[in-house]
Amino acid sequence: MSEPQASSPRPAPPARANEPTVTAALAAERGLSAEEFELLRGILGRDPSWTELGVTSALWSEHCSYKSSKVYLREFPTSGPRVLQGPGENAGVVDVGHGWVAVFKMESHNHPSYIEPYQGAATGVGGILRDIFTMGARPIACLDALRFGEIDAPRMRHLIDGVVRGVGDYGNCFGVPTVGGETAFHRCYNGNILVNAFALGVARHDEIFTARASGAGNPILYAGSRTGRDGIHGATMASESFDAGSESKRPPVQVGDPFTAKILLEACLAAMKTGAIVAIQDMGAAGLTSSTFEMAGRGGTGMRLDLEKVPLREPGLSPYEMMLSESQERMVVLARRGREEEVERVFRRWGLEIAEIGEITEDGRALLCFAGETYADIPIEPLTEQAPVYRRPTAPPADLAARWEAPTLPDVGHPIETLQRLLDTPDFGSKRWIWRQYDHTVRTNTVRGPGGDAAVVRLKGTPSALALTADVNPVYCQLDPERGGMQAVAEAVRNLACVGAEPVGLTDCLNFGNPQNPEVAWQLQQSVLGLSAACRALDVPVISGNVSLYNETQTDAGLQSIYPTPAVAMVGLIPLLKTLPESHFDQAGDRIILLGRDREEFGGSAWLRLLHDLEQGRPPQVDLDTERRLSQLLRELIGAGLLSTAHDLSEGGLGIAAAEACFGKGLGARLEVSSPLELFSETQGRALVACPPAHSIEILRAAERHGVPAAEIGEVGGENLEFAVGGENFRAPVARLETIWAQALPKALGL
Amino acid sequence: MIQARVTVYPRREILDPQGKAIGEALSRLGFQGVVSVRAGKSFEIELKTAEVGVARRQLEDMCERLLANTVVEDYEVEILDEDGR
Amino acid sequence: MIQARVTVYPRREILDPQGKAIGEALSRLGFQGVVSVRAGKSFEIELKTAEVGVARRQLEDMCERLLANTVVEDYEVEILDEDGR
Amino acid sequence: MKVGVVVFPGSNCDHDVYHAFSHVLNSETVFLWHGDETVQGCDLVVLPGGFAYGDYLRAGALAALSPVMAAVRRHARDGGLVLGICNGFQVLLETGLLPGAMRRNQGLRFLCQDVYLRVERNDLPFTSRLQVGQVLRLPIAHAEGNYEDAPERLDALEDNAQVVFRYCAPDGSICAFDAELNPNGAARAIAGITNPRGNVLGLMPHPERAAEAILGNADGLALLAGTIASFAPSASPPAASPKAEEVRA
Ligand SMILES: Nc1ncnc2c1ncn2[C@@H]1O[C@H](COP(=O)(O)OP(=O)(O)O)[C@@H](O)[C@H]1O
Ligand SMILES: [Mg+2]
Repeated sequence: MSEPQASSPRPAPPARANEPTVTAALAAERGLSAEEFELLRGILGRDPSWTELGVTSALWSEHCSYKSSKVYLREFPTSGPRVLQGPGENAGVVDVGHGWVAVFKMESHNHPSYIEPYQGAATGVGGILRDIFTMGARPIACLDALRFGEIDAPRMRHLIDGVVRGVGDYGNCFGVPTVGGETAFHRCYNGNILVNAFALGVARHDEIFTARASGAGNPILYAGSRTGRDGIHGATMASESFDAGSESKRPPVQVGDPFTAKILLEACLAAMKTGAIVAIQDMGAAGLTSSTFEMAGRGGTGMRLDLEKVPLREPGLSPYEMMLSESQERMVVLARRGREEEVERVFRRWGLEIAEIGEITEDGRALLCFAGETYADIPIEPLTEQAPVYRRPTAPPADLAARWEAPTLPDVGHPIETLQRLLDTPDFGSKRWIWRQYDHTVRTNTVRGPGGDAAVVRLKGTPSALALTADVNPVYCQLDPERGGMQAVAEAVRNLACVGAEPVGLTDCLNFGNPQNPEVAWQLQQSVLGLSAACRALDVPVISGNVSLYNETQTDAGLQSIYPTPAVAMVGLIPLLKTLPESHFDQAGDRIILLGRDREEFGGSAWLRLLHDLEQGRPPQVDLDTERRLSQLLRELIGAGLLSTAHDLSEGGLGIAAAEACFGKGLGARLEVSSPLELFSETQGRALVACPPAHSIEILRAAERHGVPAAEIGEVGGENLEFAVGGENFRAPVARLETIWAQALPKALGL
Repeated sequence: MIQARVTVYPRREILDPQGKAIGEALSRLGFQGVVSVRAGKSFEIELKTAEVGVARRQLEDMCERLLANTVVEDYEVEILDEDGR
Repeated sequence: MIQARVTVYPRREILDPQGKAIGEALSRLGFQGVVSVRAGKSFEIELKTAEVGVARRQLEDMCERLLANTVVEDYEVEILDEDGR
Repeated sequence: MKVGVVVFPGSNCDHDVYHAFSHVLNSETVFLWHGDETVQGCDLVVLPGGFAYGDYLRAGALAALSPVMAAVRRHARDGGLVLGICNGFQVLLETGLLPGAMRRNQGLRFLCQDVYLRVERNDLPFTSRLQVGQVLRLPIAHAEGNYEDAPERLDALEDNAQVVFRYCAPDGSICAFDAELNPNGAARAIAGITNPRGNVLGLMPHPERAAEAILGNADGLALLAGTIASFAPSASPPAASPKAEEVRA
């Protein structure tokens, strides 16, 4: 940790009657450790005021400072020929050709969604959308990666319904299509669900904006909704106890207002075109504090805020509350002095409030005033740059060896019936009940919506398209966080390859438990190593991301952390969009070819977990070289228009992939497999493709050239899904399987 | 038979985008002197029981469990007499 | 200053899917003897004027022109006294 | 032929409609601002989908009060063409330019999916390139598409042949509420209607989202293209500005 610079002490802001006196104990209440409190006193050369303490505790919170994860994030490869902006801004930026850039990021909103699922999920989507248009990009697609507990767990149906409606209502009203995502269920999330929202925007090269302040004297403008006491982390409690009479209540939940967000988007993009904006930053977590301090910190400037000018929803907010409020749909806009009128006109035209609340200064300090009185006077750079960084002790779980012991395999039984039981789980059942509630066709770019491997949105005005996918298998990560991390990246690349897309970048949400638990710190470290190794091997730069720690809950068995869940969202480029293969069978008579070879791997497999309650064994190997060759092959075959179907093998293995391929168009198929086990093995680096008979030879040759094992294993047609195992034939009508699959989730939800 | 009305409003300190938008629209329509608008839900519920006390307890229970989201909403239960006043 | 409440309900003759769904949900939750549920909207409106008559006319005008869609909805205006009863 | 696409605060299909008319059909297309007092000499005015004013209160209710709607009303009275899509249809209902009202979908959830529509008449400018009985596949995306009116008014609507599109099965057969085929439960499977004069059309599905082969469906193109092709210039006498009461007919 770097030494606090001894800055010339400034007079402390006067203590105030209605404010608590700041002590180490109070600082601890606000989340600052004793050392952190001392560090702050060192930086100030005196005791902090109440407002200074609030601001610092927010800036040094795990969420804003990444103090426990920074050391690991350095592992990520973050550069590449296409990368114009890596981690550190509101979102990453990559070049996608024809003068266009893609801007994307994923964010978690886990705890708020558990408290109030509808508003929690809605404001999660709102937050990530603001991150995108803050950069000057227009959002064109969203993904949502959701992890729920067991459906029968307390409150879980309420949480699922609320989250899905929240994601839907916000995106639908805002007018961005939610084109894909992930939904998983596991008891480890019973008391701590995960809501990770991803957004992708596009802009012209020269339209990108950053949140870097400059130019002493430039006015700081506040635009959008008014400020209320929303989501002030218990601050109200702390301060209220000091003005008698007021009963203290939990801070009000942030409420999303997608309508205001939508006009805020239009106003921001229009205002940016005036050329009168220097920098712009949305108010997300820790609202006015993080937005203004980060802006000034990045630019190495100072600032003065006159907080009495902040537009309020209710009277009587203290400077402390204004700085920490998390009211939604607000932006900080830094304009060029003398041209602020041009900016204000645009916002007013859209019916939005905009007010000048301060200006940029030279002295590198944040001067927070209210009615002329000083409430905080702190050096910005030390606060943002000298934020504590921890390398927490790590330790692998004691029972790791036991976890990795190969599971003793139960009898598969009748392969079709086993498959049918898997299709009947919410885990494998169709997620249409969810994505049918999301507008996934608005903006008229959606070439492939939810339901396949990766979504595809065309880039208007170019021959190109972008592909999107979100993946991670937490059970793999629990058993082996490093392999789990690798697998997440590998599967994402595979999903993109199945629509002929080449990865251009990745964003992640690292959802973990309590980092002060050495086992969790180890999971975090190992997962990042795995993600990074895969990203290097497969040439995928990490351009943005987010860390969510302390995902743990009190259970009878004591504090339980969630399984390590490093969710990955990846964007791919299809330079020349022609006809795409379907993820389902499209034509009777097509030949079915399996790319990749099975190694009978069952560690952490869905078959053992869902049907035998067994989470055992080391997860499947991830051979990154194989993955690279497979995805190159798929892109080549799709580019040459040889495939009518391409669907990757992931959770559930060949059996599930074959069944999913039969749905969609209701076409049957006959596949030959060596053993019933082969249907449920989860060996990585494989994909199922189908093609007109005439193309089969060419595809097998291409596979050989790329060193990818390939075999023709069957044919599309008929009403049945049929497996020929050795001499035996097992079959079931596709219609029956599809009904079971389509009903599984609604049935489990009791609808 | 008891006629009751349950009214559910966003908690005072919580943002009410609907009420805000409606208030602005009313001013645009030329209605002067609209100080504030809060937008909530209203449920008219008919119950078999004849006992007011029972009904009230039942209705409050309904609010806690379904009709209101007490994290963000307050509710109010009124028992109406026959002619629904 | 006048506190008023406007309640807007789907017309009796028009079926009310929301009310129906809520009624069913309540029975599923084990509430006995729920005969019927109608789901409507409630608006709490604060007006500058002090004259009840003026306020009432204004509020009815608001309903006709904005708050209710008289094709499918009925409305009701109540003036509440200071303590909002 | 000049097309005007109205932009309300919260419209979110305005760019989509603009793209379809301007880039796909190469017709002169402009945006009309909700605060405008005229339709700037447009021949066809399109009210696009979205959530105008957030659809707070009722879908379309707040948008119906915008100044531009008074101009649209005059445009319609003078025989000009008006096309309301999804939220635009809801605005037309709230404005009283078309009869009836929308309620929340039967299942009380937002629905985004394809539906099948049967064309009920092709003697309108909007349907000039469609056949009676023809079945179109178009996407819907709405939470309030459950069309409703008093029974006698519905009868009148039928008697005047004002129903232009109905939700149907792929084979064209009409079904009352069906979770897939008429998923919002619209009365008499009504998906689109016109005014007695036939120059105002409102429909819930989105033809502009099905106007390009690359998106996998171009069934909507005939409707949009036909509307332009069939256009006959409207004589526009000096328009009297509407009285306040008119704003909610
Ligand atoms: N929460 C969600 N929102 C939108 N789409 C979803 C969601 N959950 C699942 N989907 C869609 O359902 C399909 C199957 O999901 P999944 O089984 O996770 O795919 P895969 O196994 O190929 O990653 C994908 O197309 C995905 O986009
Ligand atoms: Mg996949």
